[in-house]
Amino acid sequence: MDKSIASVAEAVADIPDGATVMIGGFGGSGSPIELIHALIDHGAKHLTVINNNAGNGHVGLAALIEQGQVDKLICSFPRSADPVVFTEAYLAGKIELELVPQGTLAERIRAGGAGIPAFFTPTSFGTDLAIGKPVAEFEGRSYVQERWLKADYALIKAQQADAHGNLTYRMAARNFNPIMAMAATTTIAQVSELVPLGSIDPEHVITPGIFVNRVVTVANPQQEEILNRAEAVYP
Amino acid sequence: MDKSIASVAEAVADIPDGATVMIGGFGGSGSPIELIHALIDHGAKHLTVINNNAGNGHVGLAALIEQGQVDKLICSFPRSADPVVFTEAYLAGKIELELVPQGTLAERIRAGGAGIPAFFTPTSFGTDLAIGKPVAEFEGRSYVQERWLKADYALIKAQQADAHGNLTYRMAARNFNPIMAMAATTTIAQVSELVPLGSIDPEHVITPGIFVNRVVTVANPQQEEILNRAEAVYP
Amino acid sequence: MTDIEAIKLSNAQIAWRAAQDIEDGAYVNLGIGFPEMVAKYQPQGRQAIFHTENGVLDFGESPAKGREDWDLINAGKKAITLRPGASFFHHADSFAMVRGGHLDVAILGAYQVAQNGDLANWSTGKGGVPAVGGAMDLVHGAKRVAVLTDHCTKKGEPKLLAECSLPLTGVGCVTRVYTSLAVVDIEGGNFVLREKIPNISFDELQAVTGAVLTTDGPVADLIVPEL
Amino acid sequence: MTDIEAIKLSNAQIAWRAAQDIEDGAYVNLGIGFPEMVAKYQPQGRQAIFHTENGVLDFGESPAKGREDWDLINAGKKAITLRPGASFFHHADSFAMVRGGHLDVAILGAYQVAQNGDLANWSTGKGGVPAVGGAMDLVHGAKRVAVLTDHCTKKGEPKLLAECSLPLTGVGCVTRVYTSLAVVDIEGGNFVLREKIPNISFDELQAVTGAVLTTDGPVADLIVPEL
Repeated sequence: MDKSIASVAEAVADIPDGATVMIGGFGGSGSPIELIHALIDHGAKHLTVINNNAGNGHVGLAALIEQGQVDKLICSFPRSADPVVFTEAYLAGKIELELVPQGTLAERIRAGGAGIPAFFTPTSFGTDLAIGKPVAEFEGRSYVQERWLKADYALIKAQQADAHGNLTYRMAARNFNPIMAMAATTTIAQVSELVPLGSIDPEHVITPGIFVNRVVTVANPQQEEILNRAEAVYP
Repeated sequence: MDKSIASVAEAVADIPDGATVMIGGFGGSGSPIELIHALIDHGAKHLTVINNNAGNGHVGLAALIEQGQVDKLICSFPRSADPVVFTEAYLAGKIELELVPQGTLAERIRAGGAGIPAFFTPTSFGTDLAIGKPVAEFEGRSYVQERWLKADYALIKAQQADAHGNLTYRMAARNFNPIMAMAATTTIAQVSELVPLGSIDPEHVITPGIFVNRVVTVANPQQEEILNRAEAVYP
Repeated sequence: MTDIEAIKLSNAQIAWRAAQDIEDGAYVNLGIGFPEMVAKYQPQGRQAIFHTENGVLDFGESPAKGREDWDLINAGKKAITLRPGASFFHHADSFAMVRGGHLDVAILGAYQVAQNGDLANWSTGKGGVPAVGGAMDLVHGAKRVAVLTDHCTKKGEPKLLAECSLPLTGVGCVTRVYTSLAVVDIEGGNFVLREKIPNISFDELQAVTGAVLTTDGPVADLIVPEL
Repeated sequence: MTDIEAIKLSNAQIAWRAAQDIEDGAYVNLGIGFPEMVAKYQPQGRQAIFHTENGVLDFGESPAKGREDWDLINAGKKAITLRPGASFFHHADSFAMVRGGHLDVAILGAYQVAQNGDLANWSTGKGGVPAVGGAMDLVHGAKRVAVLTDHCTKKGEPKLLAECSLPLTGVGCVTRVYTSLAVVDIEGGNFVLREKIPNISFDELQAVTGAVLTTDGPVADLIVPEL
């Protein structure tokens, strides 16, 4: 078994129009810029994207939105240093937004990966973000019922991988990546380094290969923050 | 901040009669034998114990039951190579059993630690173990609602710790230990080695110290399997 | 009258047959006991990855006697070894793999299987100490849930039934049954016979099966090696 | 009439006051922006452990300019450093820490706080692009949920109110408010005044507060250093 794929282009080539795509990262940290840019080149449209944010500047997720490929965004915080792309699309009614509290977003994704169709959380009870959702009381405290989130594809960024798709991450770039790996039918990981099977200590594997379908090496991945400071634009 | 405690006796000294105590391990692997034996010496009674199993032979959890300290056991699999202690107590009506499917047990504990009071699972739907529980349908499939599990204390076994309570585990001895650490008001970890702060790579911490209250070093912990092959009896 | 006890497959042979259906690279959970034998019979050139619910992926054979490490065990509490590419994880993550549908195949034993896919394999309903372990999770966790079983009980009673009489492990969860006499799929609420051992007739097989055996095409011979 | 703008505490001073209540070894989450300043003012001999919801526990100060690693940031997307004893974890585990009640203190900013503990800090209700982040989780996550805020808006309107008019972040969640003029606890559906800056009278303070200020004992002077 070898899950490695030769190029980012090949890795995303079968993502169809209308797909639901989770994209890892928190802001630029852990954002799989090269996979997102490959998705822009690929050109799939009418996507539903799940990410914590809504992109920054004119690269990565912001660029994907700028190209008009995203119909709907599910996120917690669509603001950034330079949020102009999303803001304009949203205010022009060109993109739908489902705003989800960050912890609920993480838990819904984890639930999708863990086969838990719904759960109760105190988060958002009594707020506008709970409108229309079932509520229940446990031991006298009120909770909101939330549903799992799943995706057709997850695009994630990791540090090391082996051919079975076992992954490690780099510092806070871990964030949403491991849980999105669990929640997608097809998980595609860009990794800085593909190492021989057995090189990753079994104690240190963060995402076991069972959650990963494709691995593509991007040896020196770009950082959204650095690109934006250089005012980069993609494509 | 220093969470280290000098002895297992001191670590368990405040566990009161009637406490709910999670005990880590899957069979003997990851079972905190020395902490359990300290709890036997301490003598707290009328305990509710949460563990995957019901003990083996006459050491560890089996010994705690044999001493009559456990009123109720919540577990998935109360059988073992030598289950005589639990079996006799159960058939004599001296101990109450709440039988929970293993994955549901794990998820209920994780939910307790994660502030999720209830969740839905396909597990046990249509079986005797779902009797009396709410059911709901999502996308045409039926699920059972399960409640979180929390404890007053968790007794767990880990490999390395630092003074802040960051933990690593040893191989499959990880099992229930990290999730029980999350779900108890007071988590007590016995560890093979206490290492200086900063010695555990932040990437390799399995249980962050926020989930751990007390750390006690047991340099060469006993293995239940070895004790039972030697027909050991405690006390 | 054919002496079924004389011609039926051994447990090893049933396990061998089940192993032939496991693809290279499949993620597989084998139930405690008899299903564990499936690992031994993987076809040449194929390598499944085995999951054990106590938190190990990609484990290998048992260690030599005296070389056991009791922190490295499987769900049956037997000592195991690791293969390159192995990983450890905690119990909630392990059952996320199961419940989340990430396993390709789960193979379990059975007391009874019903034609709608109901499985009874955790309780004889007779009192004593009940124990369920991970069975109720595993039946909902894999893309394919297969059962390995003798075709009949030791008393000669059918285990493939119109309806289970013992307490259920799961409702409508089994997709294929490998027995000592046949390979049977469960489709649309029916037992569909795919293979039977050559020296039993369809009628003889039906006579020891507690529900109607249907066919939707030719029934192949169930041929296994001596083991 | 006292010129409140002239005598009120600076943001740094409010943060300093809040820092005095944090115990040694406490696990603390500081909201983006102004609350982040609390970390700077920990009393000598005490060391809190800071959590950031993007998956880091026990981070330290910002790195020197040019030394940033953009894989090592906080919830405000600012570069951070690690302290010995730090750990990384994914977002679901991070919010398990929050929602599971494992934090000792969460300190947030506010648009409005109501006397029953309701908090509004995520939406001005005016349209534009809504954004919530982790605020709705954090208000339910900590043993103590404290708010740092100017006592009044820039237009001079009270931010401590009988009832919030802006969209809520959480219901009945705030336990203490540190303002530019006072320290106020929320108990039993009332604002209970604990401290006020010495050069404002109770009546003057009440006049800029949108709900009744109660007391249940002596009101201490809110004394902070020049910063």
